[in-house]
Amino acid sequence: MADYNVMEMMICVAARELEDGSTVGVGTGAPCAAAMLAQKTDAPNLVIMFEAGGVNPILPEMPISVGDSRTFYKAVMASGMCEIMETSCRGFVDYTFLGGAQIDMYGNLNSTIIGDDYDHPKVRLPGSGGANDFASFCWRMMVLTVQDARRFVEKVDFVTTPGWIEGGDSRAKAGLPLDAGPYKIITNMGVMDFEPETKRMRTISVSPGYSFKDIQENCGFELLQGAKIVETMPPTEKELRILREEVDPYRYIIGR
Amino acid sequence: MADYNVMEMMICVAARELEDGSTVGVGTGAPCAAAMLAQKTDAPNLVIMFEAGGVNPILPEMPISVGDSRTFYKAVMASGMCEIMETSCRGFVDYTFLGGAQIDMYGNLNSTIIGDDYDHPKVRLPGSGGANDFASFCWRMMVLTVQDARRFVEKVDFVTTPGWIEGGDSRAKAGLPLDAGPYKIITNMGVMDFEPETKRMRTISVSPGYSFKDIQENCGFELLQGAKIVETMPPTEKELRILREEVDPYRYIIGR
Amino acid sequence: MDVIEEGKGRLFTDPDPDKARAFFRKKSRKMKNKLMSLKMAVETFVHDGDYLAIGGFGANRTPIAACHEIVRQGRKNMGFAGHTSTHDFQILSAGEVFDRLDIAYIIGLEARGLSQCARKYMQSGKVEISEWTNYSLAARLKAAAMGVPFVPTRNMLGTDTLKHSGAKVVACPFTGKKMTLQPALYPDVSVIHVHEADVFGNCRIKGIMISDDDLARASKHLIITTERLIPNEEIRRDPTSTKIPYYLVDAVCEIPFGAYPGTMPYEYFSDEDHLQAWLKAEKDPEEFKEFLKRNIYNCADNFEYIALNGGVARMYELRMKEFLLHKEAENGGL
Amino acid sequence: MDVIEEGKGRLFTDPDPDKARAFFRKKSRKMKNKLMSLKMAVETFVHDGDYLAIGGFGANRTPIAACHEIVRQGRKNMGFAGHTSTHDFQILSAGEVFDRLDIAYIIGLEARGLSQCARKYMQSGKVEISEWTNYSLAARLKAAAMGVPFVPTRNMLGTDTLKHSGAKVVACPFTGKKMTLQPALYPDVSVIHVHEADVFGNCRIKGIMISDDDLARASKHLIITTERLIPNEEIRRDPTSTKIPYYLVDAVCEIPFGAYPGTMPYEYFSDEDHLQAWLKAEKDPEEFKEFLKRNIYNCADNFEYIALNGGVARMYELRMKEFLLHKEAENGGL
Repeated sequence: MADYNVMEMMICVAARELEDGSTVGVGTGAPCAAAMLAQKTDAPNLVIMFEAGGVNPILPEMPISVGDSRTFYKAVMASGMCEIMETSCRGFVDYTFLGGAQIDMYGNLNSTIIGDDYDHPKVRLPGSGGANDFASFCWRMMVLTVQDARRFVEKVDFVTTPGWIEGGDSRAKAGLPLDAGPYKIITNMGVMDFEPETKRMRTISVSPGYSFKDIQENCGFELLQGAKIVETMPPTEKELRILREEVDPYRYIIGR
Repeated sequence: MADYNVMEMMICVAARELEDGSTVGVGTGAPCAAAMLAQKTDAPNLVIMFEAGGVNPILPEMPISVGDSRTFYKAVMASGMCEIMETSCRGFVDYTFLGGAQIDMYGNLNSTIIGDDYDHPKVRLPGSGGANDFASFCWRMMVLTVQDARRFVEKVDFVTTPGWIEGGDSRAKAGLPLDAGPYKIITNMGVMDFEPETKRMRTISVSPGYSFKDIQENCGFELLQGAKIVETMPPTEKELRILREEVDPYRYIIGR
Repeated sequence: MDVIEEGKGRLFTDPDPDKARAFFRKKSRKMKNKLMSLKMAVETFVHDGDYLAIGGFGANRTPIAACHEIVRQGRKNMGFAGHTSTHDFQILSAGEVFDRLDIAYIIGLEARGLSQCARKYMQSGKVEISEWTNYSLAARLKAAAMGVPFVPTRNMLGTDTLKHSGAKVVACPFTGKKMTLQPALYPDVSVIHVHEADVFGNCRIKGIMISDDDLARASKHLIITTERLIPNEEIRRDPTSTKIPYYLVDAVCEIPFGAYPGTMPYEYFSDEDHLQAWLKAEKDPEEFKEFLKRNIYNCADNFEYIALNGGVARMYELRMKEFLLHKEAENGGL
Repeated sequence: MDVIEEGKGRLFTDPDPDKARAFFRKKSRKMKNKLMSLKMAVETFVHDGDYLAIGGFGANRTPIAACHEIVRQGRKNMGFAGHTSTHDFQILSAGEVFDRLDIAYIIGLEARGLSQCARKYMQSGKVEISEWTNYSLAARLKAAAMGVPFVPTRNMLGTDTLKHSGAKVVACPFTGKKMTLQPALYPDVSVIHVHEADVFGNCRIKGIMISDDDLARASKHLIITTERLIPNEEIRRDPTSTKIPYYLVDAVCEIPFGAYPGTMPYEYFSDEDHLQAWLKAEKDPEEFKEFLKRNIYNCADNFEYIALNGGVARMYELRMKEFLLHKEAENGGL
């Protein structure tokens, strides 16, 4: 079995979720690495869109910013913020990858403040950026994050970005576009989806070397368990080679 | 005194209304000729905008269509319908010239149907085009038309394009942008403005050879009279020379 | 959201953004070859009963070849968006293609006069209508392109145009001011004529866009006719110039002179003689029937139509006119 | 128009389109020479207390030279629109230029890390805030550009972001669906950095527009910094490429490398070393004070700042990086 680190594991697992011929709205970092890896493995026709306007570039290297010139290098279109977000709202963007300081059992994300007093936060975070927008509009929202009880919390301090809100049909009732929402949560320890009725987070696979118990112990709320929890396929030699040699040769992302 | 025809008279009078350094939204025909004449006489910095997107072209000849390539010949920008209308709505367009099959005492225009039964009109006309839009948004709307009781009617069969609606403050009450509305009506027989309180059409000047009585007799409603009705200055030799030689050498407009 | 006033014009299309999303979700995002004949494109994507919209404006960059093909294939009972629709409207009226219509400007050919045929059809009682304005139709396409059911505008207020439209008036909750809400218009199918496209449907347009950026985005199916194909590499060399991305597009048809007898900016000017021939022919129903047979029904495609009307020699005359070279030749400069 | 839900965030600008119209009515439409130094442009058009917005996005095509000048001139108590505002935000925070803020993304420099200085200022209690998202701020500028008090969107619903914003939720009268209304944002003054402009202010931008088309249209005053001036004749040769027309513009400042140390597409890539030097300097308040003195307060203009940080030689290294020529040199091709 190949040797790999936590970040390499997550990126390889995430890449496999991206269907060939689909569209994905990504930011910088691990999500972009996953999309690039997917293009170079099973999804050569994956279309990458960046929120500041780049559409379907031939990425020569990892962008530093979702607006830098790499994001529209040999692109089919260099557009703008409204173009990308409205295209998403119109239903043209299948996937997005997001992150955040906190996530709850319904996939709601916080990237605004830490602390329970909004006017006097312990820590001020960057805010939504385009996360709320992509999460509202893209059909399937995924999260790539390390499994940690300080991240996976019972109640996020601030709902920056919508998941399934309070579960059940609360997302549709809130008025968000129908049939879109959180899809998979990918961590170093496993993969979670959401139970279709309650929309509660549910473990469906665990990474080699971990058990469901490990995941639950590193999660601040009770996780559901899938009918069958499989073992996550570890990164293949081929995936690792492409990731290391072609996607991130300077190890900006995977080297951390 | 120079010899001139009805159309030449109206175009010359209209051109003088266009202030140097202002913006005007025009269609084809006489309004465009007036704007071109203004640029070549007292308003060299007049900025012409065409509803389909042309901004400040150097018009090499009379356009046939408000979207043809002359309308953005050596323009500073070739944009689109929304750009021009939204620029107007934002308050950047000072003047517009419109026409219509019928006009009433408040400057409301009809270019939709003739007849009193909408579902079975005597005549179907083209409709608003961009007239309703320009009349709603531009600060000062002007009309260039022949004085005729069948055009100047008590009640238009259909209000395609807003004037002062029912007079008084009814235009503001309808919700249209404040302080914009009909400004001058220029005919072969004279020039009308609108009385500030009632917003009723009012004769302020008459063309050489005509009297207020002539205008009233060719108008289907009672016209107010300005405190002082002056004689309209007829076209000058210079205006006629430029109009005939530079603006409309093939006499597409003035030759009719 | 209290409605203060609303028009009684019917909405011929559903402004529901979730229904549009469900449709667009299934639309392919793959960069695949979409080249086909215009005949096949119309057969495949333009159906009786569909709501149709046409790019360009006032016989400028208007996909006339596509209008001929739609008439030639005998489409009927379509909905249609008439925003300064001139020669295209005249052709579609001649074919009695539509039976319901969103009107902004129809029948007229601007400074050229009025189409008798179009007027007659409009007065026949065969067409259900809703009234709008040019900007309102543009705004309706913009709402659809934004993926929302309406956008607010400040036109139409106080007029009968509003009363016969499908718009609604509400008070803005921020300012209390009255706003006209223009409902999103998602055409079933549209045709846009462009300067350059690759085989996947990435398109460039030179000169004014009119509303074609929003139209492309609002349309469920989109047929592109292009003056010429270019390599995808050329698109990628200058992504700033792409106006329509490939994933909006269903068919790419290479149709040189596809806007003739209208103007194609930077290519050829309108053929005013031929447009006058149309207006003249319309005056005699028998003559007009012959005229249509000759110019549309008996033509296999646009090449035959062009050949019939002066061929490439005539196209180069119109090119000369477009670039004002005839004036340079006359005057030694402008 | 019944409001179902509304945020408690304050609106720092008035969305009333009639007030904006009254302002824009007085704005000159003349094509006059607007060339001036950046110093004079900031003195003339950027005032204490004004609401400021900055073009570009995430240190890409961001008018950094203008941010320096605003800090250098000691502007205070401004409002600010923070849509993925990264290095510009860091600079303006260092100068404590603003005291009220529309937030979408701040403090962070994307993949580069977080600004300690910006975070400290944000946690100081000196700044009043309203929460938004990148698209919401873009939509608010779009509403202003359209001349209407709001546009509807489908984001922010169901979140605390909405609760701390100034948006309102209503039911769409066509579909019954909930819509978030984004109130128009008319900045008092904005600065946009472009590739090419003429002396009148007609501008070209290559690559992504981000929201700068709408920002230019929404702004009451607009300062353009440009990599280079071009003749008006060149603008008129290709009017399709004009992104910002001159009548929106108040000042044109020719500032080569005006986006340094950020990226200017097709010109130069970001100077990651210098951006890291900023992040490092921030960690020690005394060192940061010296750093600011050296790089901003003691510099007369952008030429001095550039000279201080490697001069034209460094700019050509960054140009090489922008065009990936370093890779060609390394690998013999990509």
